[in-house]
Amino acid sequence: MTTRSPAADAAKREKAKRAPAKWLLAPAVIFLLVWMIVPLGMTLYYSFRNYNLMMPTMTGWAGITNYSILFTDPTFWSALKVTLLIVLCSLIITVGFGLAFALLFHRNFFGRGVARTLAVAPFFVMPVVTGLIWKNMLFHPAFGLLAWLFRLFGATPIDWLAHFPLTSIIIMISWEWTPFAMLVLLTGLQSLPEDQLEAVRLDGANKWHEFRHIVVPHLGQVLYVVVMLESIFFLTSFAEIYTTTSGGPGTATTNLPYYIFQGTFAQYDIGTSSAAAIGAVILANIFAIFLIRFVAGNLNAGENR
Amino acid sequence: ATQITIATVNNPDMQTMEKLAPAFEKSHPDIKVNFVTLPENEVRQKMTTDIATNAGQYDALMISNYEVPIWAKNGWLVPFDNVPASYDESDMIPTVKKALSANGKLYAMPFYAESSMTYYRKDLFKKAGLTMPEHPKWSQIQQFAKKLNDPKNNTYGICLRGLPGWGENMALFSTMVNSYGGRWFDMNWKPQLTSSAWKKAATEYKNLVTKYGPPGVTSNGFTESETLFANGQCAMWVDSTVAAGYLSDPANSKVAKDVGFAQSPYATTKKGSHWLYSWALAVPKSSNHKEAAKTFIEWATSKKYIDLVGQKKGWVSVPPGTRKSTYENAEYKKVAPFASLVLNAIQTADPKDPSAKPVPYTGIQFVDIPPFQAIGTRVGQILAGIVAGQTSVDQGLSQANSVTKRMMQQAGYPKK
Amino acid sequence: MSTATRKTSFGGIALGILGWIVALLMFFPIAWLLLTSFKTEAEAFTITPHLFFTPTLQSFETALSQGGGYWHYAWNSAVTSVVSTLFGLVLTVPAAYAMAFYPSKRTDFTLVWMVSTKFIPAVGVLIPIFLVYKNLDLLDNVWGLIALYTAMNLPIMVWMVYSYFRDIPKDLVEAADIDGASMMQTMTRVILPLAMPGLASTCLLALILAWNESFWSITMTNHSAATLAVFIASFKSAEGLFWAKMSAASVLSIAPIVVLGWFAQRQMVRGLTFGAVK
Amino acid sequence: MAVVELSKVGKQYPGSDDLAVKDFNLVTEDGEFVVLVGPSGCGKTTTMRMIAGLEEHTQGAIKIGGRDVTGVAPKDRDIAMVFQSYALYPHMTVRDNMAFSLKLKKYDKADIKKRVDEAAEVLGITALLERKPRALSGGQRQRVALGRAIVRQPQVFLMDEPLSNLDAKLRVDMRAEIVKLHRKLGVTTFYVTHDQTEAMTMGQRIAVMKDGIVQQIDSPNNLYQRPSNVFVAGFIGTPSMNFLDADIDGERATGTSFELALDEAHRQAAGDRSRIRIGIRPEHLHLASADDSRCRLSGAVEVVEPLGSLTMIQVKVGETTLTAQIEPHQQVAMGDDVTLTCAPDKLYLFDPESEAALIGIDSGVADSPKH
Amino acid sequence: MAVVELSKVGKQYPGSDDLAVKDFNLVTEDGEFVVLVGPSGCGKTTTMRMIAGLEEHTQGAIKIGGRDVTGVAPKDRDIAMVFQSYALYPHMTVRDNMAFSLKLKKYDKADIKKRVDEAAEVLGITALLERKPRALSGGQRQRVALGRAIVRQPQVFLMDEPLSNLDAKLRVDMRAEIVKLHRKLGVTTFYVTHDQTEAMTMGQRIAVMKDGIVQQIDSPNNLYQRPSNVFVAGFIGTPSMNFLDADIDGERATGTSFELALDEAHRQAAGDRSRIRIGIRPEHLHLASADDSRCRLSGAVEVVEPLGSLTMIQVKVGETTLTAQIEPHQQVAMGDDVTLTCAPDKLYLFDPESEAALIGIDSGVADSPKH
Ligand SMILES: Nc1ncnc2c1ncn2[C@@H]1O[C@H](COP(=O)(O)OP(=O)(O)OP(=O)(O)O)[C@@H](O)[C@H]1O
Ligand SMILES: Nc1ncnc2c1ncn2[C@@H]1O[C@H](COP(=O)(O)OP(=O)(O)OP(=O)(O)O)[C@@H](O)[C@H]1O
Ligand SMILES: [Mg+2]
Ligand SMILES: [Mg+2]
Repeated sequence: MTTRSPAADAAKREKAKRAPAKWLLAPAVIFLLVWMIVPLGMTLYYSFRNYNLMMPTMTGWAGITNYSILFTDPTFWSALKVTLLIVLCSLIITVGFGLAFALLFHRNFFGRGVARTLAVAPFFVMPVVTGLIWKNMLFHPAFGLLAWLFRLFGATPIDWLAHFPLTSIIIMISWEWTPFAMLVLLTGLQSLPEDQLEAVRLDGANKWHEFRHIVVPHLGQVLYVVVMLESIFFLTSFAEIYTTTSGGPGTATTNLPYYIFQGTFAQYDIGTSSAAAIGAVILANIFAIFLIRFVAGNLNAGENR
Repeated sequence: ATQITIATVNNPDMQTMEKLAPAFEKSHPDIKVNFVTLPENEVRQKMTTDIATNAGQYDALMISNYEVPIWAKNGWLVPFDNVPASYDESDMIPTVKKALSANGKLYAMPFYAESSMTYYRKDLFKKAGLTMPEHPKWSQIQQFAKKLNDPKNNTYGICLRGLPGWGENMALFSTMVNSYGGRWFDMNWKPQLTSSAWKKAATEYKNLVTKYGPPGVTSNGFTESETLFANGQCAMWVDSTVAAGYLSDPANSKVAKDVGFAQSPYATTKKGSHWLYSWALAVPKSSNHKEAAKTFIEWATSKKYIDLVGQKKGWVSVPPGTRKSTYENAEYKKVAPFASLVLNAIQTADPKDPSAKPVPYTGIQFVDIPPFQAIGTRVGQILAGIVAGQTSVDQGLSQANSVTKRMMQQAGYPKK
Repeated sequence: MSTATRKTSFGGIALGILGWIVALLMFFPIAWLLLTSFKTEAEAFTITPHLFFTPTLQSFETALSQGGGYWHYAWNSAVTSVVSTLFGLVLTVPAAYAMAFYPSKRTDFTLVWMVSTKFIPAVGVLIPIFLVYKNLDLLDNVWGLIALYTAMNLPIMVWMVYSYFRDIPKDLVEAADIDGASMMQTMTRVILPLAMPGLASTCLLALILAWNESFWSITMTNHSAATLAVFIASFKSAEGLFWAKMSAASVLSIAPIVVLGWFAQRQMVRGLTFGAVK
Repeated sequence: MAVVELSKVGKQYPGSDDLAVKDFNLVTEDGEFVVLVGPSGCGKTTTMRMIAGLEEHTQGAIKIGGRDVTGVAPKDRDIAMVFQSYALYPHMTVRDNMAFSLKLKKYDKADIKKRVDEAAEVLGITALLERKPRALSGGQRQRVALGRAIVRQPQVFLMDEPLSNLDAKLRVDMRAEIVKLHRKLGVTTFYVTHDQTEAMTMGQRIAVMKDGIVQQIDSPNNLYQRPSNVFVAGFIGTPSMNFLDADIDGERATGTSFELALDEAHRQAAGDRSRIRIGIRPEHLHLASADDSRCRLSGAVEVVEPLGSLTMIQVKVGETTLTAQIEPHQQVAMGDDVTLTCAPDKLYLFDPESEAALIGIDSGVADSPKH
Repeated sequence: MAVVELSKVGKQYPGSDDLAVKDFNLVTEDGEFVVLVGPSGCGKTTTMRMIAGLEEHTQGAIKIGGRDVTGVAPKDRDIAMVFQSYALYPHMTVRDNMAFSLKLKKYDKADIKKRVDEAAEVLGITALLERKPRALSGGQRQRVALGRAIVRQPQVFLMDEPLSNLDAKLRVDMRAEIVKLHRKLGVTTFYVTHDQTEAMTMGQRIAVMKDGIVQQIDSPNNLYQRPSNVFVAGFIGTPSMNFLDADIDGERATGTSFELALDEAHRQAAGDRSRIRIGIRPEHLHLASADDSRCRLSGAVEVVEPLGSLTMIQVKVGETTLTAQIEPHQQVAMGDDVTLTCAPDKLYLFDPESEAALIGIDSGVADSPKH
């Protein structure tokens, strides 16, 4: 017989109780593990190799050459900046508008169902099509609708993609993703316990207080999901850039994914691209940790048990 | 039956080929043809990944004279050694054939070929009392553009490619640089982008497109410019010779009657002032059906095929620039008043001697080395940045120069 | 005096109007696309937009027959997105359940790890995955694409479902425990119904992401497994600008998912307030 | 500090055919303490919610401080409410929960702290101030909910069973504190409880509801002594009143195995009815001593419940089971045959048809001034 | 139908320093009805949750039916529980809520229907069966929660304040129904309540807890008559016992403005202590008639609470305020000076230091056999 402290015993039992949970978790974890570890491992490996698709003869270990090439490339750093700009601006816009729209569509008004349906539609549109619509039909300085509007009011049409390339990209991304934020937040609003709202109203809260002190904390968890997911997509946004500006003019809209893309498909330099991919992963993880530490700390309070 | 898969670019000529493929299948019942048709960039990516990783998904590839020599050198392509006599290799336009060969062997069959030339609106010129010389200079072009620019009525002086890309704005711009006496590299592979020829060309180019060009020029590639011209919004346009047929076809073009043709403009030298480009079909080493693929390619690039297109689609639509016989064909000459101009351009474009100064590379509007695609793309973006006013000409070019230097180093140049 | 009519106050009406303005603005680009798809090429490509024109189905006819036919791509899109979403769900629900209701110290880490895998840009792992697929003979294979999409969406699905599960009061799970429900039964009969709106949004998201994915489908398929993203891509050609045709193709490509989305979003915002917990 | 007026107030929940509350009429005095009682589901909470404005009344009108509050948002009614379901803010600590309304009103920080600390002290939750609600027991949560209301000085207090989850001792303390608070602030208060003692001791007036309809609004003593009908008589008082149907036979009322003498007042009240319903409270039934022949009910003891300070017995008299409250020292066992007696002036009479009261009792105790 | 054994069971919540429950020892009899009482936050719910397996006990061992259930999942313990927070399934109708456990056990459809209908009948919620919980009043929800438990025949019932939101009358009915059910099924039951009457009438044994520690487990009568310490004495009985500290002076105990005679038994119990704490229940204090000089407490009346069947008064005796229960007809007014008396055999004595009981009372009433 071993003598263990009862508390340790309880902890063990607690663990035993969670045992089936492990089995529930296992399939997803294993699947992802295989899916991510293998390519990631290969990427890591290539990042230390000389590997250019167009130059099959150039092989062998590269040491940290790929990384040094990467870090001395000013475009890499500007891509980093562009990436962060896209993420931050789009996040602020989509979450802000998403929240506002969610609150708006949470209210009852005439034809709300239809209006909501129309408002969420952009999210269902393929990014490629989004690019086509905006580039050709809206932003186009000659044939675009915006240009027409400008002319209508006597202004000179703006060549959006040339003169405000990053803004244009952010506008497109935000157009696409605001409905997503709205939809998720709306779902979150549905589960807000009515009695808390009532309590806060009796406590003399106006709409803003209600929103600030009850709705936002309650939405905390959901908001967190939105921020997290959107960060993912914004960090890796590609199709919008690819179909409209192709990273330009100059490198104004070259973000990290597009940078890697160019490395892979213009230079065919898998080695350096892999190094950049590893860089992206590291950036992403910094981002994730930041989100989890800081954002979660503030927002997680809404949990409801 | 043997199934062969062909990766092609979705240009109109290739689409015609896809539509006519059943005729081939009928005459070759043991071969079935599948097409993977995608835009140029996508298909190039797919083909490169496939061939470089030896995945063997495709049996025939539609590639250009940029890839052919490089890929051939990498040992990725199967040479066309014993072409049947009926194919009549000697009918091929020599410059094109040369551009598709490496080490004296032909590695791809030209499907079509193009050079560049100047399109202009005869009606507008006439109204303004101007005449387009047979072989205009860039300075003349500028004067014309200035006179003809009329944004109020949605007519612009000149349309030029502004869309970044090594095959887009850089194709045109490289020919401009060449004609100003510039070159990409000196004989030691040192980038020459800060030379005065580059600066002059860039200033001229920027001047033209920003002052007399349509708005949003940085998103105009070949396609967009062609549409603009066909829509009657450009007084002039310097671009590929393939557009000639399209613009002369009233079905597509509002200006079919009024389109005029001239040689590509030059500045200080005519060398390298017009490009040479060809889409050609090649068979990758990784293919499992090389013979069937060759059979198909030989059919698709044959005289017979050209005749077939002529019959089915009309003679304006036949793939141009590959065979001398096409240009001798009376029917073609009838519908293509530009034929001799085009033939001349193609025949005089010499990739081996693209610049007034000596160069270590082949290629007029590109440099036929692996890293060029990336360099061209990046420099193209910088050029767009210059046009968009993000950077000055000097700054942009020096940035482009250092980018080029970096990439050349990365790719191991200068080679011993 | 009945007071039940208070709801139609001035502020209410103003907000209603605002709601409609928002809806119309957001939808406008799509409406424009739709409009364009019914125009002729000439009408589509004009400096002054045509609002009134005789609609024609011509563009749709061309679009439908392009590249071996629309339906082939649509079918592939449907299969890959639906099946990958189902696979995702099967993997997600148990995992999220375990994390939400049996959290351990590692739960947070697991979540972060899962999500961090999503931060890798697709191009970064393209060559490795391409090589793996080549060796497994999964190139241009619907199942290969499904596996890819499942993996691609899994972290997101887990994360979302997890957060919805966390919203469910724990005492309901306890009540089910006491009622003798097995883990499975608790999940299917208590948790899932309660998390229904959340699950619906998650599935919809996964479906949309899979449907709209273009990078992988373009690089990993040729024809037999090609999805609508490839179909759309084939319209970007050097042939000239055919806005009407392109619009028609775009409309055809987004229509199924938009329609589905509309139905689903009604389901997800159906509203479910917890009246049971004191 | 406001008069609340309910006139013909009614509520129909959407999707329901019946009215949850019907024709509620009440004008409070300024600073009055009104208790609502009634069976579960009778509409107490609904009434409170209508006063608070959380639920639109579908009929009638509500005035607070003379102002018609129809359409006035809850926050503008200046009302504090203790919710039956607590409705604590899960993401805030106990302190923040309590301080929240004050913060919204931009009270001084120090003032807020003082008030919250005071209230917490009174409620015995000082030690819990920094916890989140989920780490509290049921009773602790309830006290926080109460605390959230009492830190304020609203026009009206609404308390929906605020003490239901507290133990007897704490409850008595809390009761005293609420009364003290009410005395201090003089805020008009509506108080729902199902605890008779609470209702009787706290309420200046008590409204007895049944199925959404107010049966009687009156002072506690009046309710006890002169209930308006059988329902109120049965509802007020624990254990509840015993009812016997009897035939009137001159001076006596007789039924199966019992016989009761009626005094003059009762005979008059009964009028010319030949059948009558008699109500007797358990505390007025005694084990018959010697031979008090005027009022006699005999039967077998069915249940004996010793409660310490007294013993409850149930005796089967005819078809009815009567509850009686006897002294603990009176030894009775199950199955014993006993005879119960009751003073004639402790009998309540009702009309058996309409169930309306005919006569009550007069214990001679007037309502003591309250609060 | 199972013996529940708790030996030295304790619980520490993570993140908390104190034990919520400590050293809980109890072996039930098969089919026993055990009531847990104690102040809010004393650990009643925690104890129930540990028995149910919803909360891991961090100390000691729990056996159900002889089997150590440590680590056994709640669903395998065959326990039915009424949650203090109801925990109804919001997406199910009342019927489905109640039928859920039976459906899981694959009962016959007809059987399920029968049972649910029966239980609903008993609980008076038949009309609500097709509603969703959110359309119910507080008391109705609570009855559904109760119904969900009673449709089953588990090994153990755990009921956490199942009647707290019901009115007195319904409560009495429900109480009777639970007792009847218990009698019928003989299921071992743990029952938390803060209602004294409930505890006293229903419990075969009552466990009195304070701060996580069990103070006494005993039959209701024993708790009333022989509480083990001051806390239990004060906790059991409403209104609660009065305490007076006194000096022992031969046969008498004296304090500020009072003097009590001690009988032999009490003197012996007090031993050689010179100071003693005396406990007197309100119901044992009477207004002094004539000159019963053996036991006398005088002071001014501070509060008069007429409760109908009796009147509660508070009298300031020295520094202490005593509560006394008098007959309603005894007219006393606030401010009156009165003298109270108490029979010597009704005095409880405690050690003032340890607060342990020295002697209780003997009302002569034995616990009646229950259930
Ligand atoms: N999740 C928790 N974390 C930390 N402390 C807790 C938690 N739940 C309860 N407690 C504390 O444990 C103690 C016992 O709580 P428990 O719920 O058992 O009380 P209770 O006897 O049921 O009280 P009540 O009658 O008020 O319901 C309380 O002081 C409470 O604050
Ligand atoms: N949201 C609702 N929809 C439909 N009916 C409802 C709703 N809320 C309450 N009811 C019904 O209205 C009646 C009155 O409910 P209310 O909550 O006012 O009762 P209550 O007097 O507070 O009861 P309790 O003492 O049980 O809390 C009940 O029959 C209840 O079932
Ligand atoms: Mg209620
Ligand atoms: Mg509790």
